[in-house]
Parts: sequence; structure tokens; C-alpha cells
Amino acid sequence: MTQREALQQQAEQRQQVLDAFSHHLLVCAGLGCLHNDEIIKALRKEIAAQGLEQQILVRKAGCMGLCALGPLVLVLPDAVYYQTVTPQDAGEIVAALGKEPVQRLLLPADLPFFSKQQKKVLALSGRIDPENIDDYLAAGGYASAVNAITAMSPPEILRIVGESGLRGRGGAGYPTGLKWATVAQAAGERKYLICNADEGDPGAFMDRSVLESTPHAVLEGMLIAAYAVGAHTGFIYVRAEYPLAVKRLQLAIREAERNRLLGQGVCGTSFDFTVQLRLGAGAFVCGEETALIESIEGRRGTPRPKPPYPAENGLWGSPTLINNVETYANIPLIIARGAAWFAAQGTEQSKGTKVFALTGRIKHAGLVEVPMGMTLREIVFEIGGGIPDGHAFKAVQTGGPSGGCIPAEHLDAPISYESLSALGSIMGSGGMIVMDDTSNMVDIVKYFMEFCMEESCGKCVPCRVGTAQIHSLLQKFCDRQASADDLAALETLCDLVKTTSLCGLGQSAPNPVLSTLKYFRQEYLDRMADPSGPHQEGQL
Amino acid sequence: MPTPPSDLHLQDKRWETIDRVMRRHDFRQDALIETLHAAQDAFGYLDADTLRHIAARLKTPPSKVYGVVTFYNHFKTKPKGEHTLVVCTGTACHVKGNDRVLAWMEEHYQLKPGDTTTDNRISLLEVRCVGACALAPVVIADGSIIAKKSLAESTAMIREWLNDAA
Amino acid sequence: MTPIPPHPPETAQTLNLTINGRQVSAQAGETILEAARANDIFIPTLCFLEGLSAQGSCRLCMVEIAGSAKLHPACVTRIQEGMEVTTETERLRDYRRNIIELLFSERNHVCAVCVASGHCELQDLASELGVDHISFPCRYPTLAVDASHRRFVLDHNRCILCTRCVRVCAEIEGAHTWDVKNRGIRSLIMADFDAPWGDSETCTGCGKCVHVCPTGALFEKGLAVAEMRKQRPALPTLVANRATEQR
Amino acid sequence: MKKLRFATLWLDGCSGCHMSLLDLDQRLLDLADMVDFVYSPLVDVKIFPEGVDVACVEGAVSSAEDEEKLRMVRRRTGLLIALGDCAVTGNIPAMRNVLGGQKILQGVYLEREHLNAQIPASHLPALNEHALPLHRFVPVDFFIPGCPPSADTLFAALGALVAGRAVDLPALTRFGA
Repeated sequence: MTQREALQQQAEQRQQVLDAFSHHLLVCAGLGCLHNDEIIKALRKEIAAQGLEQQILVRKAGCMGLCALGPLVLVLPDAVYYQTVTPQDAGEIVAALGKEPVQRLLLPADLPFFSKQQKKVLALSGRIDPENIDDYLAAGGYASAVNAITAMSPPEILRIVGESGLRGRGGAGYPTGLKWATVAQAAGERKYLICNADEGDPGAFMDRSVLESTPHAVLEGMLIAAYAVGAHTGFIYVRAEYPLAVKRLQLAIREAERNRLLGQGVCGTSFDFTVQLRLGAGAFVCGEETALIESIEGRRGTPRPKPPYPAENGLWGSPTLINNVETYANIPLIIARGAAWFAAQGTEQSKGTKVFALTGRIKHAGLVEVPMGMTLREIVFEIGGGIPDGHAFKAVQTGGPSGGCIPAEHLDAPISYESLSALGSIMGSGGMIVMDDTSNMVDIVKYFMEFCMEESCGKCVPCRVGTAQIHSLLQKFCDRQASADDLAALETLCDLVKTTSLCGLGQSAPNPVLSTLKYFRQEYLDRMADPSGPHQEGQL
Repeated sequence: MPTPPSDLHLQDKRWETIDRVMRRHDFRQDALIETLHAAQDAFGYLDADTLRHIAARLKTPPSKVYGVVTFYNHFKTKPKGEHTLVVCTGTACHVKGNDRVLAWMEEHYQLKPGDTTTDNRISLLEVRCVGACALAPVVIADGSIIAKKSLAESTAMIREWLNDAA
Repeated sequence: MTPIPPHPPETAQTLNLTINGRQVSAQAGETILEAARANDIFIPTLCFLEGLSAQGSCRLCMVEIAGSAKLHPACVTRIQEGMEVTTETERLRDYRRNIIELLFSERNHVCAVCVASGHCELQDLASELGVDHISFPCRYPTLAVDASHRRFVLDHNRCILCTRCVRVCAEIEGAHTWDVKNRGIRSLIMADFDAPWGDSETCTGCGKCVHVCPTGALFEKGLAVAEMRKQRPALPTLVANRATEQR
Repeated sequence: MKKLRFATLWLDGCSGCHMSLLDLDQRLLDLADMVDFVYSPLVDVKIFPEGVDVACVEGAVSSAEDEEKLRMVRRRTGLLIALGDCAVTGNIPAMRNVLGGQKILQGVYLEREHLNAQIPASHLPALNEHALPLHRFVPVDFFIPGCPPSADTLFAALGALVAGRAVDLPALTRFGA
């Protein structure tokens, strides 16, 4: 029996096991659903007490998205969601199986949070047990990788990824196919693959959730990429602050190795690919690819000037492919369904779907996946349910601490790399933080600048000193001691830091200031020293 | 050359785990960060003797080791208190008021992020986003999450926890 | 640090480019800075020092390249056939001036009482670029002076974190006594495990760091204001000699 | 031609810049041909007059009194020149800024004084927390760095200003020169 057939059989066996149960209770076991382990225990205890172990299966699952109303429990095949479940609800939930659902806990079936989304990357998230490779196999997992490695040539894969129009989901939106082709063509005996899971943007948890929910999808994407570019060693650089993601990745790597999906002779072919984890250590700048490489090499995570790009001269001087978690997670889908299927979603230049972490002053905070081109208004007001407690929307900040703040008048802008950039923001990795009328923009921007200042590696002068200078200027505004000169200096410094900094962190650090100077200038003016009052400039 | 660390320190069983990590990387210099993780997991923090030993084993210049240790927020060169309160200062938690939790901690317990009480009982730490933004604001007391609470609620819970802990 | 690989001599090929409208030719693999200097075209630099790895961190050598909206650091950007480089524009001058001002504002630079006054690259560049005052508020950090070494002193107040000392010690002397601790605005040069210089177990006392330091941050003891003349060691010669000896 | 009304002011500095002015020697006569000295520590006038054309200010701003004087000079003057490093960058007086005003007073008058240790308070202007350059308080039109700028520099700079010519200051002077 070939490896391919063996995996097929394993998947079928698992499916038979799953099919043997009349009901499945999937409990979200993501970081965001607190006490999920107790809920699982309570459900199992209840089922055992009623002797229903053969009929009802309780499964640990990945993130279901609506973290604001967690812990969530999904009942299959009914596709009923229960919200804010506690262990005490176990009896009622089990009793209601096959009958009327528990109204008290029921999430409305037509909630736009679910109906407006198009889950592709997240399709299996919350539907399978992330700690069980058989669950992933049964859901069709690894079929793309096996097919790619046993039946496709690397150029064929490069062509499909290129034609799909997929762009890097880590922030800059570089065409993935182009990057892969560069690495594939780069001269060098040894090539490396890196998965950037150093999701450092405060307010963003897309990668954490994908890693916690479908770690095998990321491994599968990496495997396909490695085969396509000719890399035999891969690294996943993941934040140490994500212990659950780390644990599930470790487990996933072990299980993939045991099933000969990683290691020597993948799928019985002569292709070798091993994956190792590297833990980040709390430095936002390591999300920048060259800094990440420095960090894997055991050094201070300071970025290197580009060019040379990692695709030509990366880890230990070898051609290196770096993509982020969500980018890799898209690959198995593209291989399975084809470039045309992927390219049919999204906008002309930004194809596919994008996962966003919707947080801040919003009703339905959580993880969402929408096609590119959806408007911010739809995301915030329909999927997100709008602003709670009767407050008014003020701005949505996309792209993490170095993204821009987009005001209400641009809520109808469609989400794409181009449109966000035109609005003075960035796609970033997908953080989306909603602010309402209780937020003061100058305070918020000072918070972002403090973040950038503290996370600046200190290597280049404009970012090291410039962010600190901008931060003190913003402090002057907060203290109502700023002058017109300070406003001018703020603009000069932002331009300097943006234009001359060495890496993306510095180059984008002024974005929050620049976007709020554009859209919320009055808030700066309101916080200047009273020109008729005593001259305060000397006060530092 | 750097002086070898004291033997007493090395007799600690925990060094076996750390040595295993270094061996897995053939004692290459690029194992530094992985080794520091292992050492901090084992000892709770990285003291001078630990760093000396790691530098010697990985044949890495001391200044390079210290440069790495001080670059990354995660590495601590001082022991933590017996109990830790972690305040998430990610954007979502900031927007929802964790800055005021920090101010409250300073006002009521004279603790700033990174500080440990003089009796070594409690440490206050801040982290840049634990990634549980939908639960904002998030405070973690000895590993258990306090989430989605108002300032009054969360400070009351912290006070209770501190009283139990201290 | 990104050591630029040595130019491959066999494939050395002459490329033509223009710098400030002037036709110049240079070897493939050379940087814009090398090509400019070979043709006596001045581009300001601080972190760059011939013989050390280039790291492109001071951002003073940023130049414009036709067809690119971004600015490019001349010290790490390789020339290409037909490249049109501009090293002097009002915009570049403004950015360079601002960067010099940022450096002055970062720490406590008091030229009037500095041993290196008159022989300081930061002071010279301020003059060269017409920086006649510091428009940003100075930060006045409290920083130590390490005079624990028998012959040398490290004054953090005058350090601009160019890391020439770190690189010369690691790459040329091979001691790697120096490195940077902390990060961002809190970065500091330090020896060993943050030891006083005099207690360093790795320092060979060679003094190269002192002489490559562009400011008065590293200097010899016993000198008064303006007396510290830096004698740049001939680093390319050192590198070449060592390569010959080790062959 | 009507002569320019010229003034100089001495704030927190060592008076070295004014010494440079005196160093002009016989060229002082040339200067006197070009301008009228209407106020200066070097002349016997007690009140800074209105309608001054050019004022050179030496020294950093270190006290409330310095601040007040500077603002008054700015109001009454057309062209304000920061003369010398203390006025331009804060220079030596600003070396105390790493400690702050109160700490420096304590250190000097209390901690290192054994006889009758006390901080002089009466009849003295309060020390600001930081000694700062002029442009942190008022707009400055022209900066002449140097510690002190040489007599040649001053003569060239002032001569050019009076004549309305451009002057290449960096060629003449620099910080610390």
C-alpha cells in the first residue's frame, strides 16, 4: 500500500468513527474561550451519566470566531451554536440534543456575524480537533500536499500559486507566486523555508487562532511551498506569548512526522522536509523578515538592509522563503481548488479572502474571514454588530500599531491592499481595532508611538531617535503645551522617519500620526497651548 | 577568557535539560536564543553564572550573549516574585482601560511594570498583547485570565487575588 | 550585521552609471558609495568605515536613484548598469541635517568640552551640512562615563551608536568585547556581560575601537579638550595582511 | 545711511562671547561706524530700549529672569541673533540638565558645603529645571555657533548682516569652535 493510500484509509477510518455518532458537540478550545476544558469535562460527565457515550461525541475544536460571546459550543449535525456556555449548562445541552435547542444559550441562526463571512482559510477552524491529525485528514487535509508532491512538478505549483494572485498576508502584500519563483530560481545548494508566526501587532490574533485551530493546514502549506522551491528545512518562528499555539504546533509536527508527511522521504517519495519551531522572545521588530532571520540565527533581532532580499540571501546566507501563517494556510486550498477558484474571489488586485481580528469598541469582537473588497462598514456594522452602549463610531485602525486610523467618512471603502494604502493605512496582518467617541485620537496615537518607540531595535537613527522625539511631541499635545512649531516639527519628523528608516517598522511607525493629522487634525489643534495664555514652550 | 562558572551552580540537575538543547544544536552559536529559553524555563530567570556557562558552552562572546538577553523583552535577569500579575497592554486592552489598571497598581501597590515587591511575593508584568483581544481588557493573575471586566471589577478581583497571594 | 561578500574578481565587469549627471564607471559588485568616492564625489557617512562590514544604519548616505521613489543607502546599495544616482538635492540635505540634529538631540554632546573637538566626524558633518542649531528638543539622558580602563575612557554621553567599535572589535580584532545592550532609545554600548571596561576579560587593549570611534565617546586618558586625534587604523590593509599571513 | 541700532545681552554664559566682541580690537571702531550700540554689558545703558534693529544674545536661558529678559528683547528687536554655543545649544550651562535644577542646587549648596550650607533663595531669580537654548522660547533669526565664536567670525557675520550680504557661517565657525 502506498503512503497515499494509507493516508486515505486513515482518513476514511476516522470518518467512519465520527459518522458513528448521532451528535457531535464541538467545544471551542481556543485561548479566547475561557474554562473550555471544564465545559468539555462537564459534557462528558453528563453524557457518561446518561450512558450516551456511543451516541454523542464531545470534541475539542479550534476557534469559532465569535470570541466576544464565548465560550462557544457547536452542535452537529444541527449546526446550532450555543453562546457563553458554562459547565453548569452541560445537562441542559445534552438533554436538548435531537429536540428543541436550549433557547437561553442559542445564538440566532441568521446572525450576520456568521452569514456575512466567507470562511475558506477558517473553514475547518472550529470544526475539527486541532490536536488530532486524523480529524484533519478526514476533512480532506494533506490531500493537496500529497497530490502536489506525488503528482505535480514544482514549476506547475509555482504557476498555480502565481496565477492565483495570492499576495502575502503578513502585511506588505507582495505577490506570493513571485516570491516563490525567486527562491526557486535562486542559486544555492541549500534553501530554507520560514513561517512567520511572530504576530506582534497588539490587537491582532489571526495567526494565533489559525495555529491553534488548524496547525496542520499551515504545515501542509509549508510542505507544498518547500517542495515547490526546493527547500528541505523549514522553521516556524512563533511568539513565546502563544503557549497554546506552540503546544499544538509541536504536537502537529510530531503527528505529521509519524505519518511520514514530514521528515525523510515525504509520502514515500525522495523529497525530505523537516520543520523546527523557533520561539520568539518578545520583540515586535522580529516580525520584519530580516530581523526574524537574525533572531533564528541566535542574534539580536535587528533588520538588515534590503536588498539583498531573503529570497536570494536569507537564513545563513541561503535563499529563504518567508511567508506568514495565513499565506501558507491558503496554499492547500489553492492547490485543491485551483488558481481560478481563488482568483474569482476578492478584487482585481487583491484576490481571495482575508482574516481579520475585529476588536476594540465593537459588539461582536472576534475573528472573521471576508472576501477582499467587502466594505469596512459591512465588517464593522454588520459582522461586528456595530458599537455597543449607544456610542458613536469614530475610527477603525487597521494594520497594527503602525497602521492608520480610518474615519467614518471612509467606511464605504472596500478592503484591499490598494484602498487601505490610499487611505493612509495598511492591510498589515489583519488587526482591526474599532474606536468610538470615548477615544481621544491624540491619546491613542501617543500609545501607538510609545509602542513603536519601545519596539524600535535602535539600529537606525531616524527610528531610534525619531520615534522618541515624536513621542515627546505627542506628550506635549496631551499636556496641552504644544505650539504651532510643535505641530510643524511633528510633520517634519514623521516624514523623516517614514522616508529614511531602515525597515518597515520605522517606515510605517508615523502612519497613525499622519493619518490622524489628516482625518482628525482638529483634535491636535484643540490640544495646543492656548496662544493667549502664558508662553509654555520652555517646559519640556 | 571568561572564568568558568561555579561548580555548585552546574551541579543543578536542571542543567541537563539546558545542555540537551545545546547538544541538539551541536553547540552552535545560533542555538543561543533556544538555550536562553530553556535556561529561563528551568531557573525562572537568567543569572550571571547561567549566562557565563551558556556563553562558554556555545563559544559565544559574552557581550553577544548579553546583547541578546537585553534585546528581547521575554528574558529576565532578575528573579520574578512568587506570584505574577500580567497586564496586557495590547491595543484592544488599552482602548478598554488597562492603562488605568496599571495606574491603579502603581497608586495602590507602588508597582510599575517589571517591578517586584520588596518581600519578593508579587511581580507586576506587562505584555504587548496576549492575543485574546476579544476578551479585552485582559489581566492574568498567576496564569488565570480575568477578562471583560470593568476597571472597578477587575481591580476588585486583583485586590482579592493579592490578598490571597500575599 | 551584513558583511558584504567580497567582490568576485574573476567576473569583475565594468558598469557605467551617472552620479549627479556625471558619467562614471565602476566594477560590478561595488556600492554606490565606493563608486562615488572613487570619483571624488562626497556622500556623508557616519556608521560606514572602509574595512568594516557596512550596515546602513546612520541613514546619512541616502541617495536618490532615478526610477525609484524610495531613497537608498549608498553604503549598501550595489551599482547597476545605467543607474542614475543623485547624491545632492535640497530634500536629501534636509533629511541629512535632520538626522544630524536627531543625533545631537539624543545625548549630551557638548563640543566645547570634548576631547575630540576639531577631530570629530559628527561635528564636522554638522558644519558641512550647515547645521547651526538643533531644532528638536534635546533629551538630556543621564548616562555614565566608564573610566575603569587603564588607558581608555568610554563616555556614553557622546556615543552615537554607530557600532564601529563593536564591528572593529568583532571583525578585525576578533575579541568581540563590545556589543549593544537593550534596544531602541535605551541602547548602550557595553563590554562582556555589561562589565566595567577595565574588568573586561576579553578586551585586548588594542585601542582600535578608540581610533575608529567617530566622536569623543571613546578616547585615551590624559587628554584635554580637542587633544584626541583619532588615527584611523588602515583597516583594509589589516584585513589584506591577515588574509595573506593565514594563507 | 541711518545706522542700525545694535544691542547685546548676556544671559547664562561665561561672557566669552562678549570677550570675542572686545577682541575685535581696532575693528570695534569699524563696527561703531556701522551700528549704534544702544544696549550691552559693554556700554553704560541700564534699560533695553525699544526699536532695536539687531540684538546678539549670549548664554542659555536658565532662570525665570533670563526668560523674561529674552522675551522683552525679542519684542523690542527686529533681528535676534543667538550668539555662541550657550545661546545656540545650551552648551555648558545645559550640562546640568541631566540632573535638573533642584538637584544641582542641592548638590552644590548643600551636599558639598560644610559651612553654613543653604540654598541661596532671597533676591535671586529661580533656577529653571533645564538650561535651554534661546529658540526653545522665542523665534531666533540667526545662529552663530562657537565657544566662543572668534572675533573674525563675529566681524564677518555682523559685517555681512549690516551690509545685507550672505555669509558662509559654517566656513567660519562650528559647535565648540
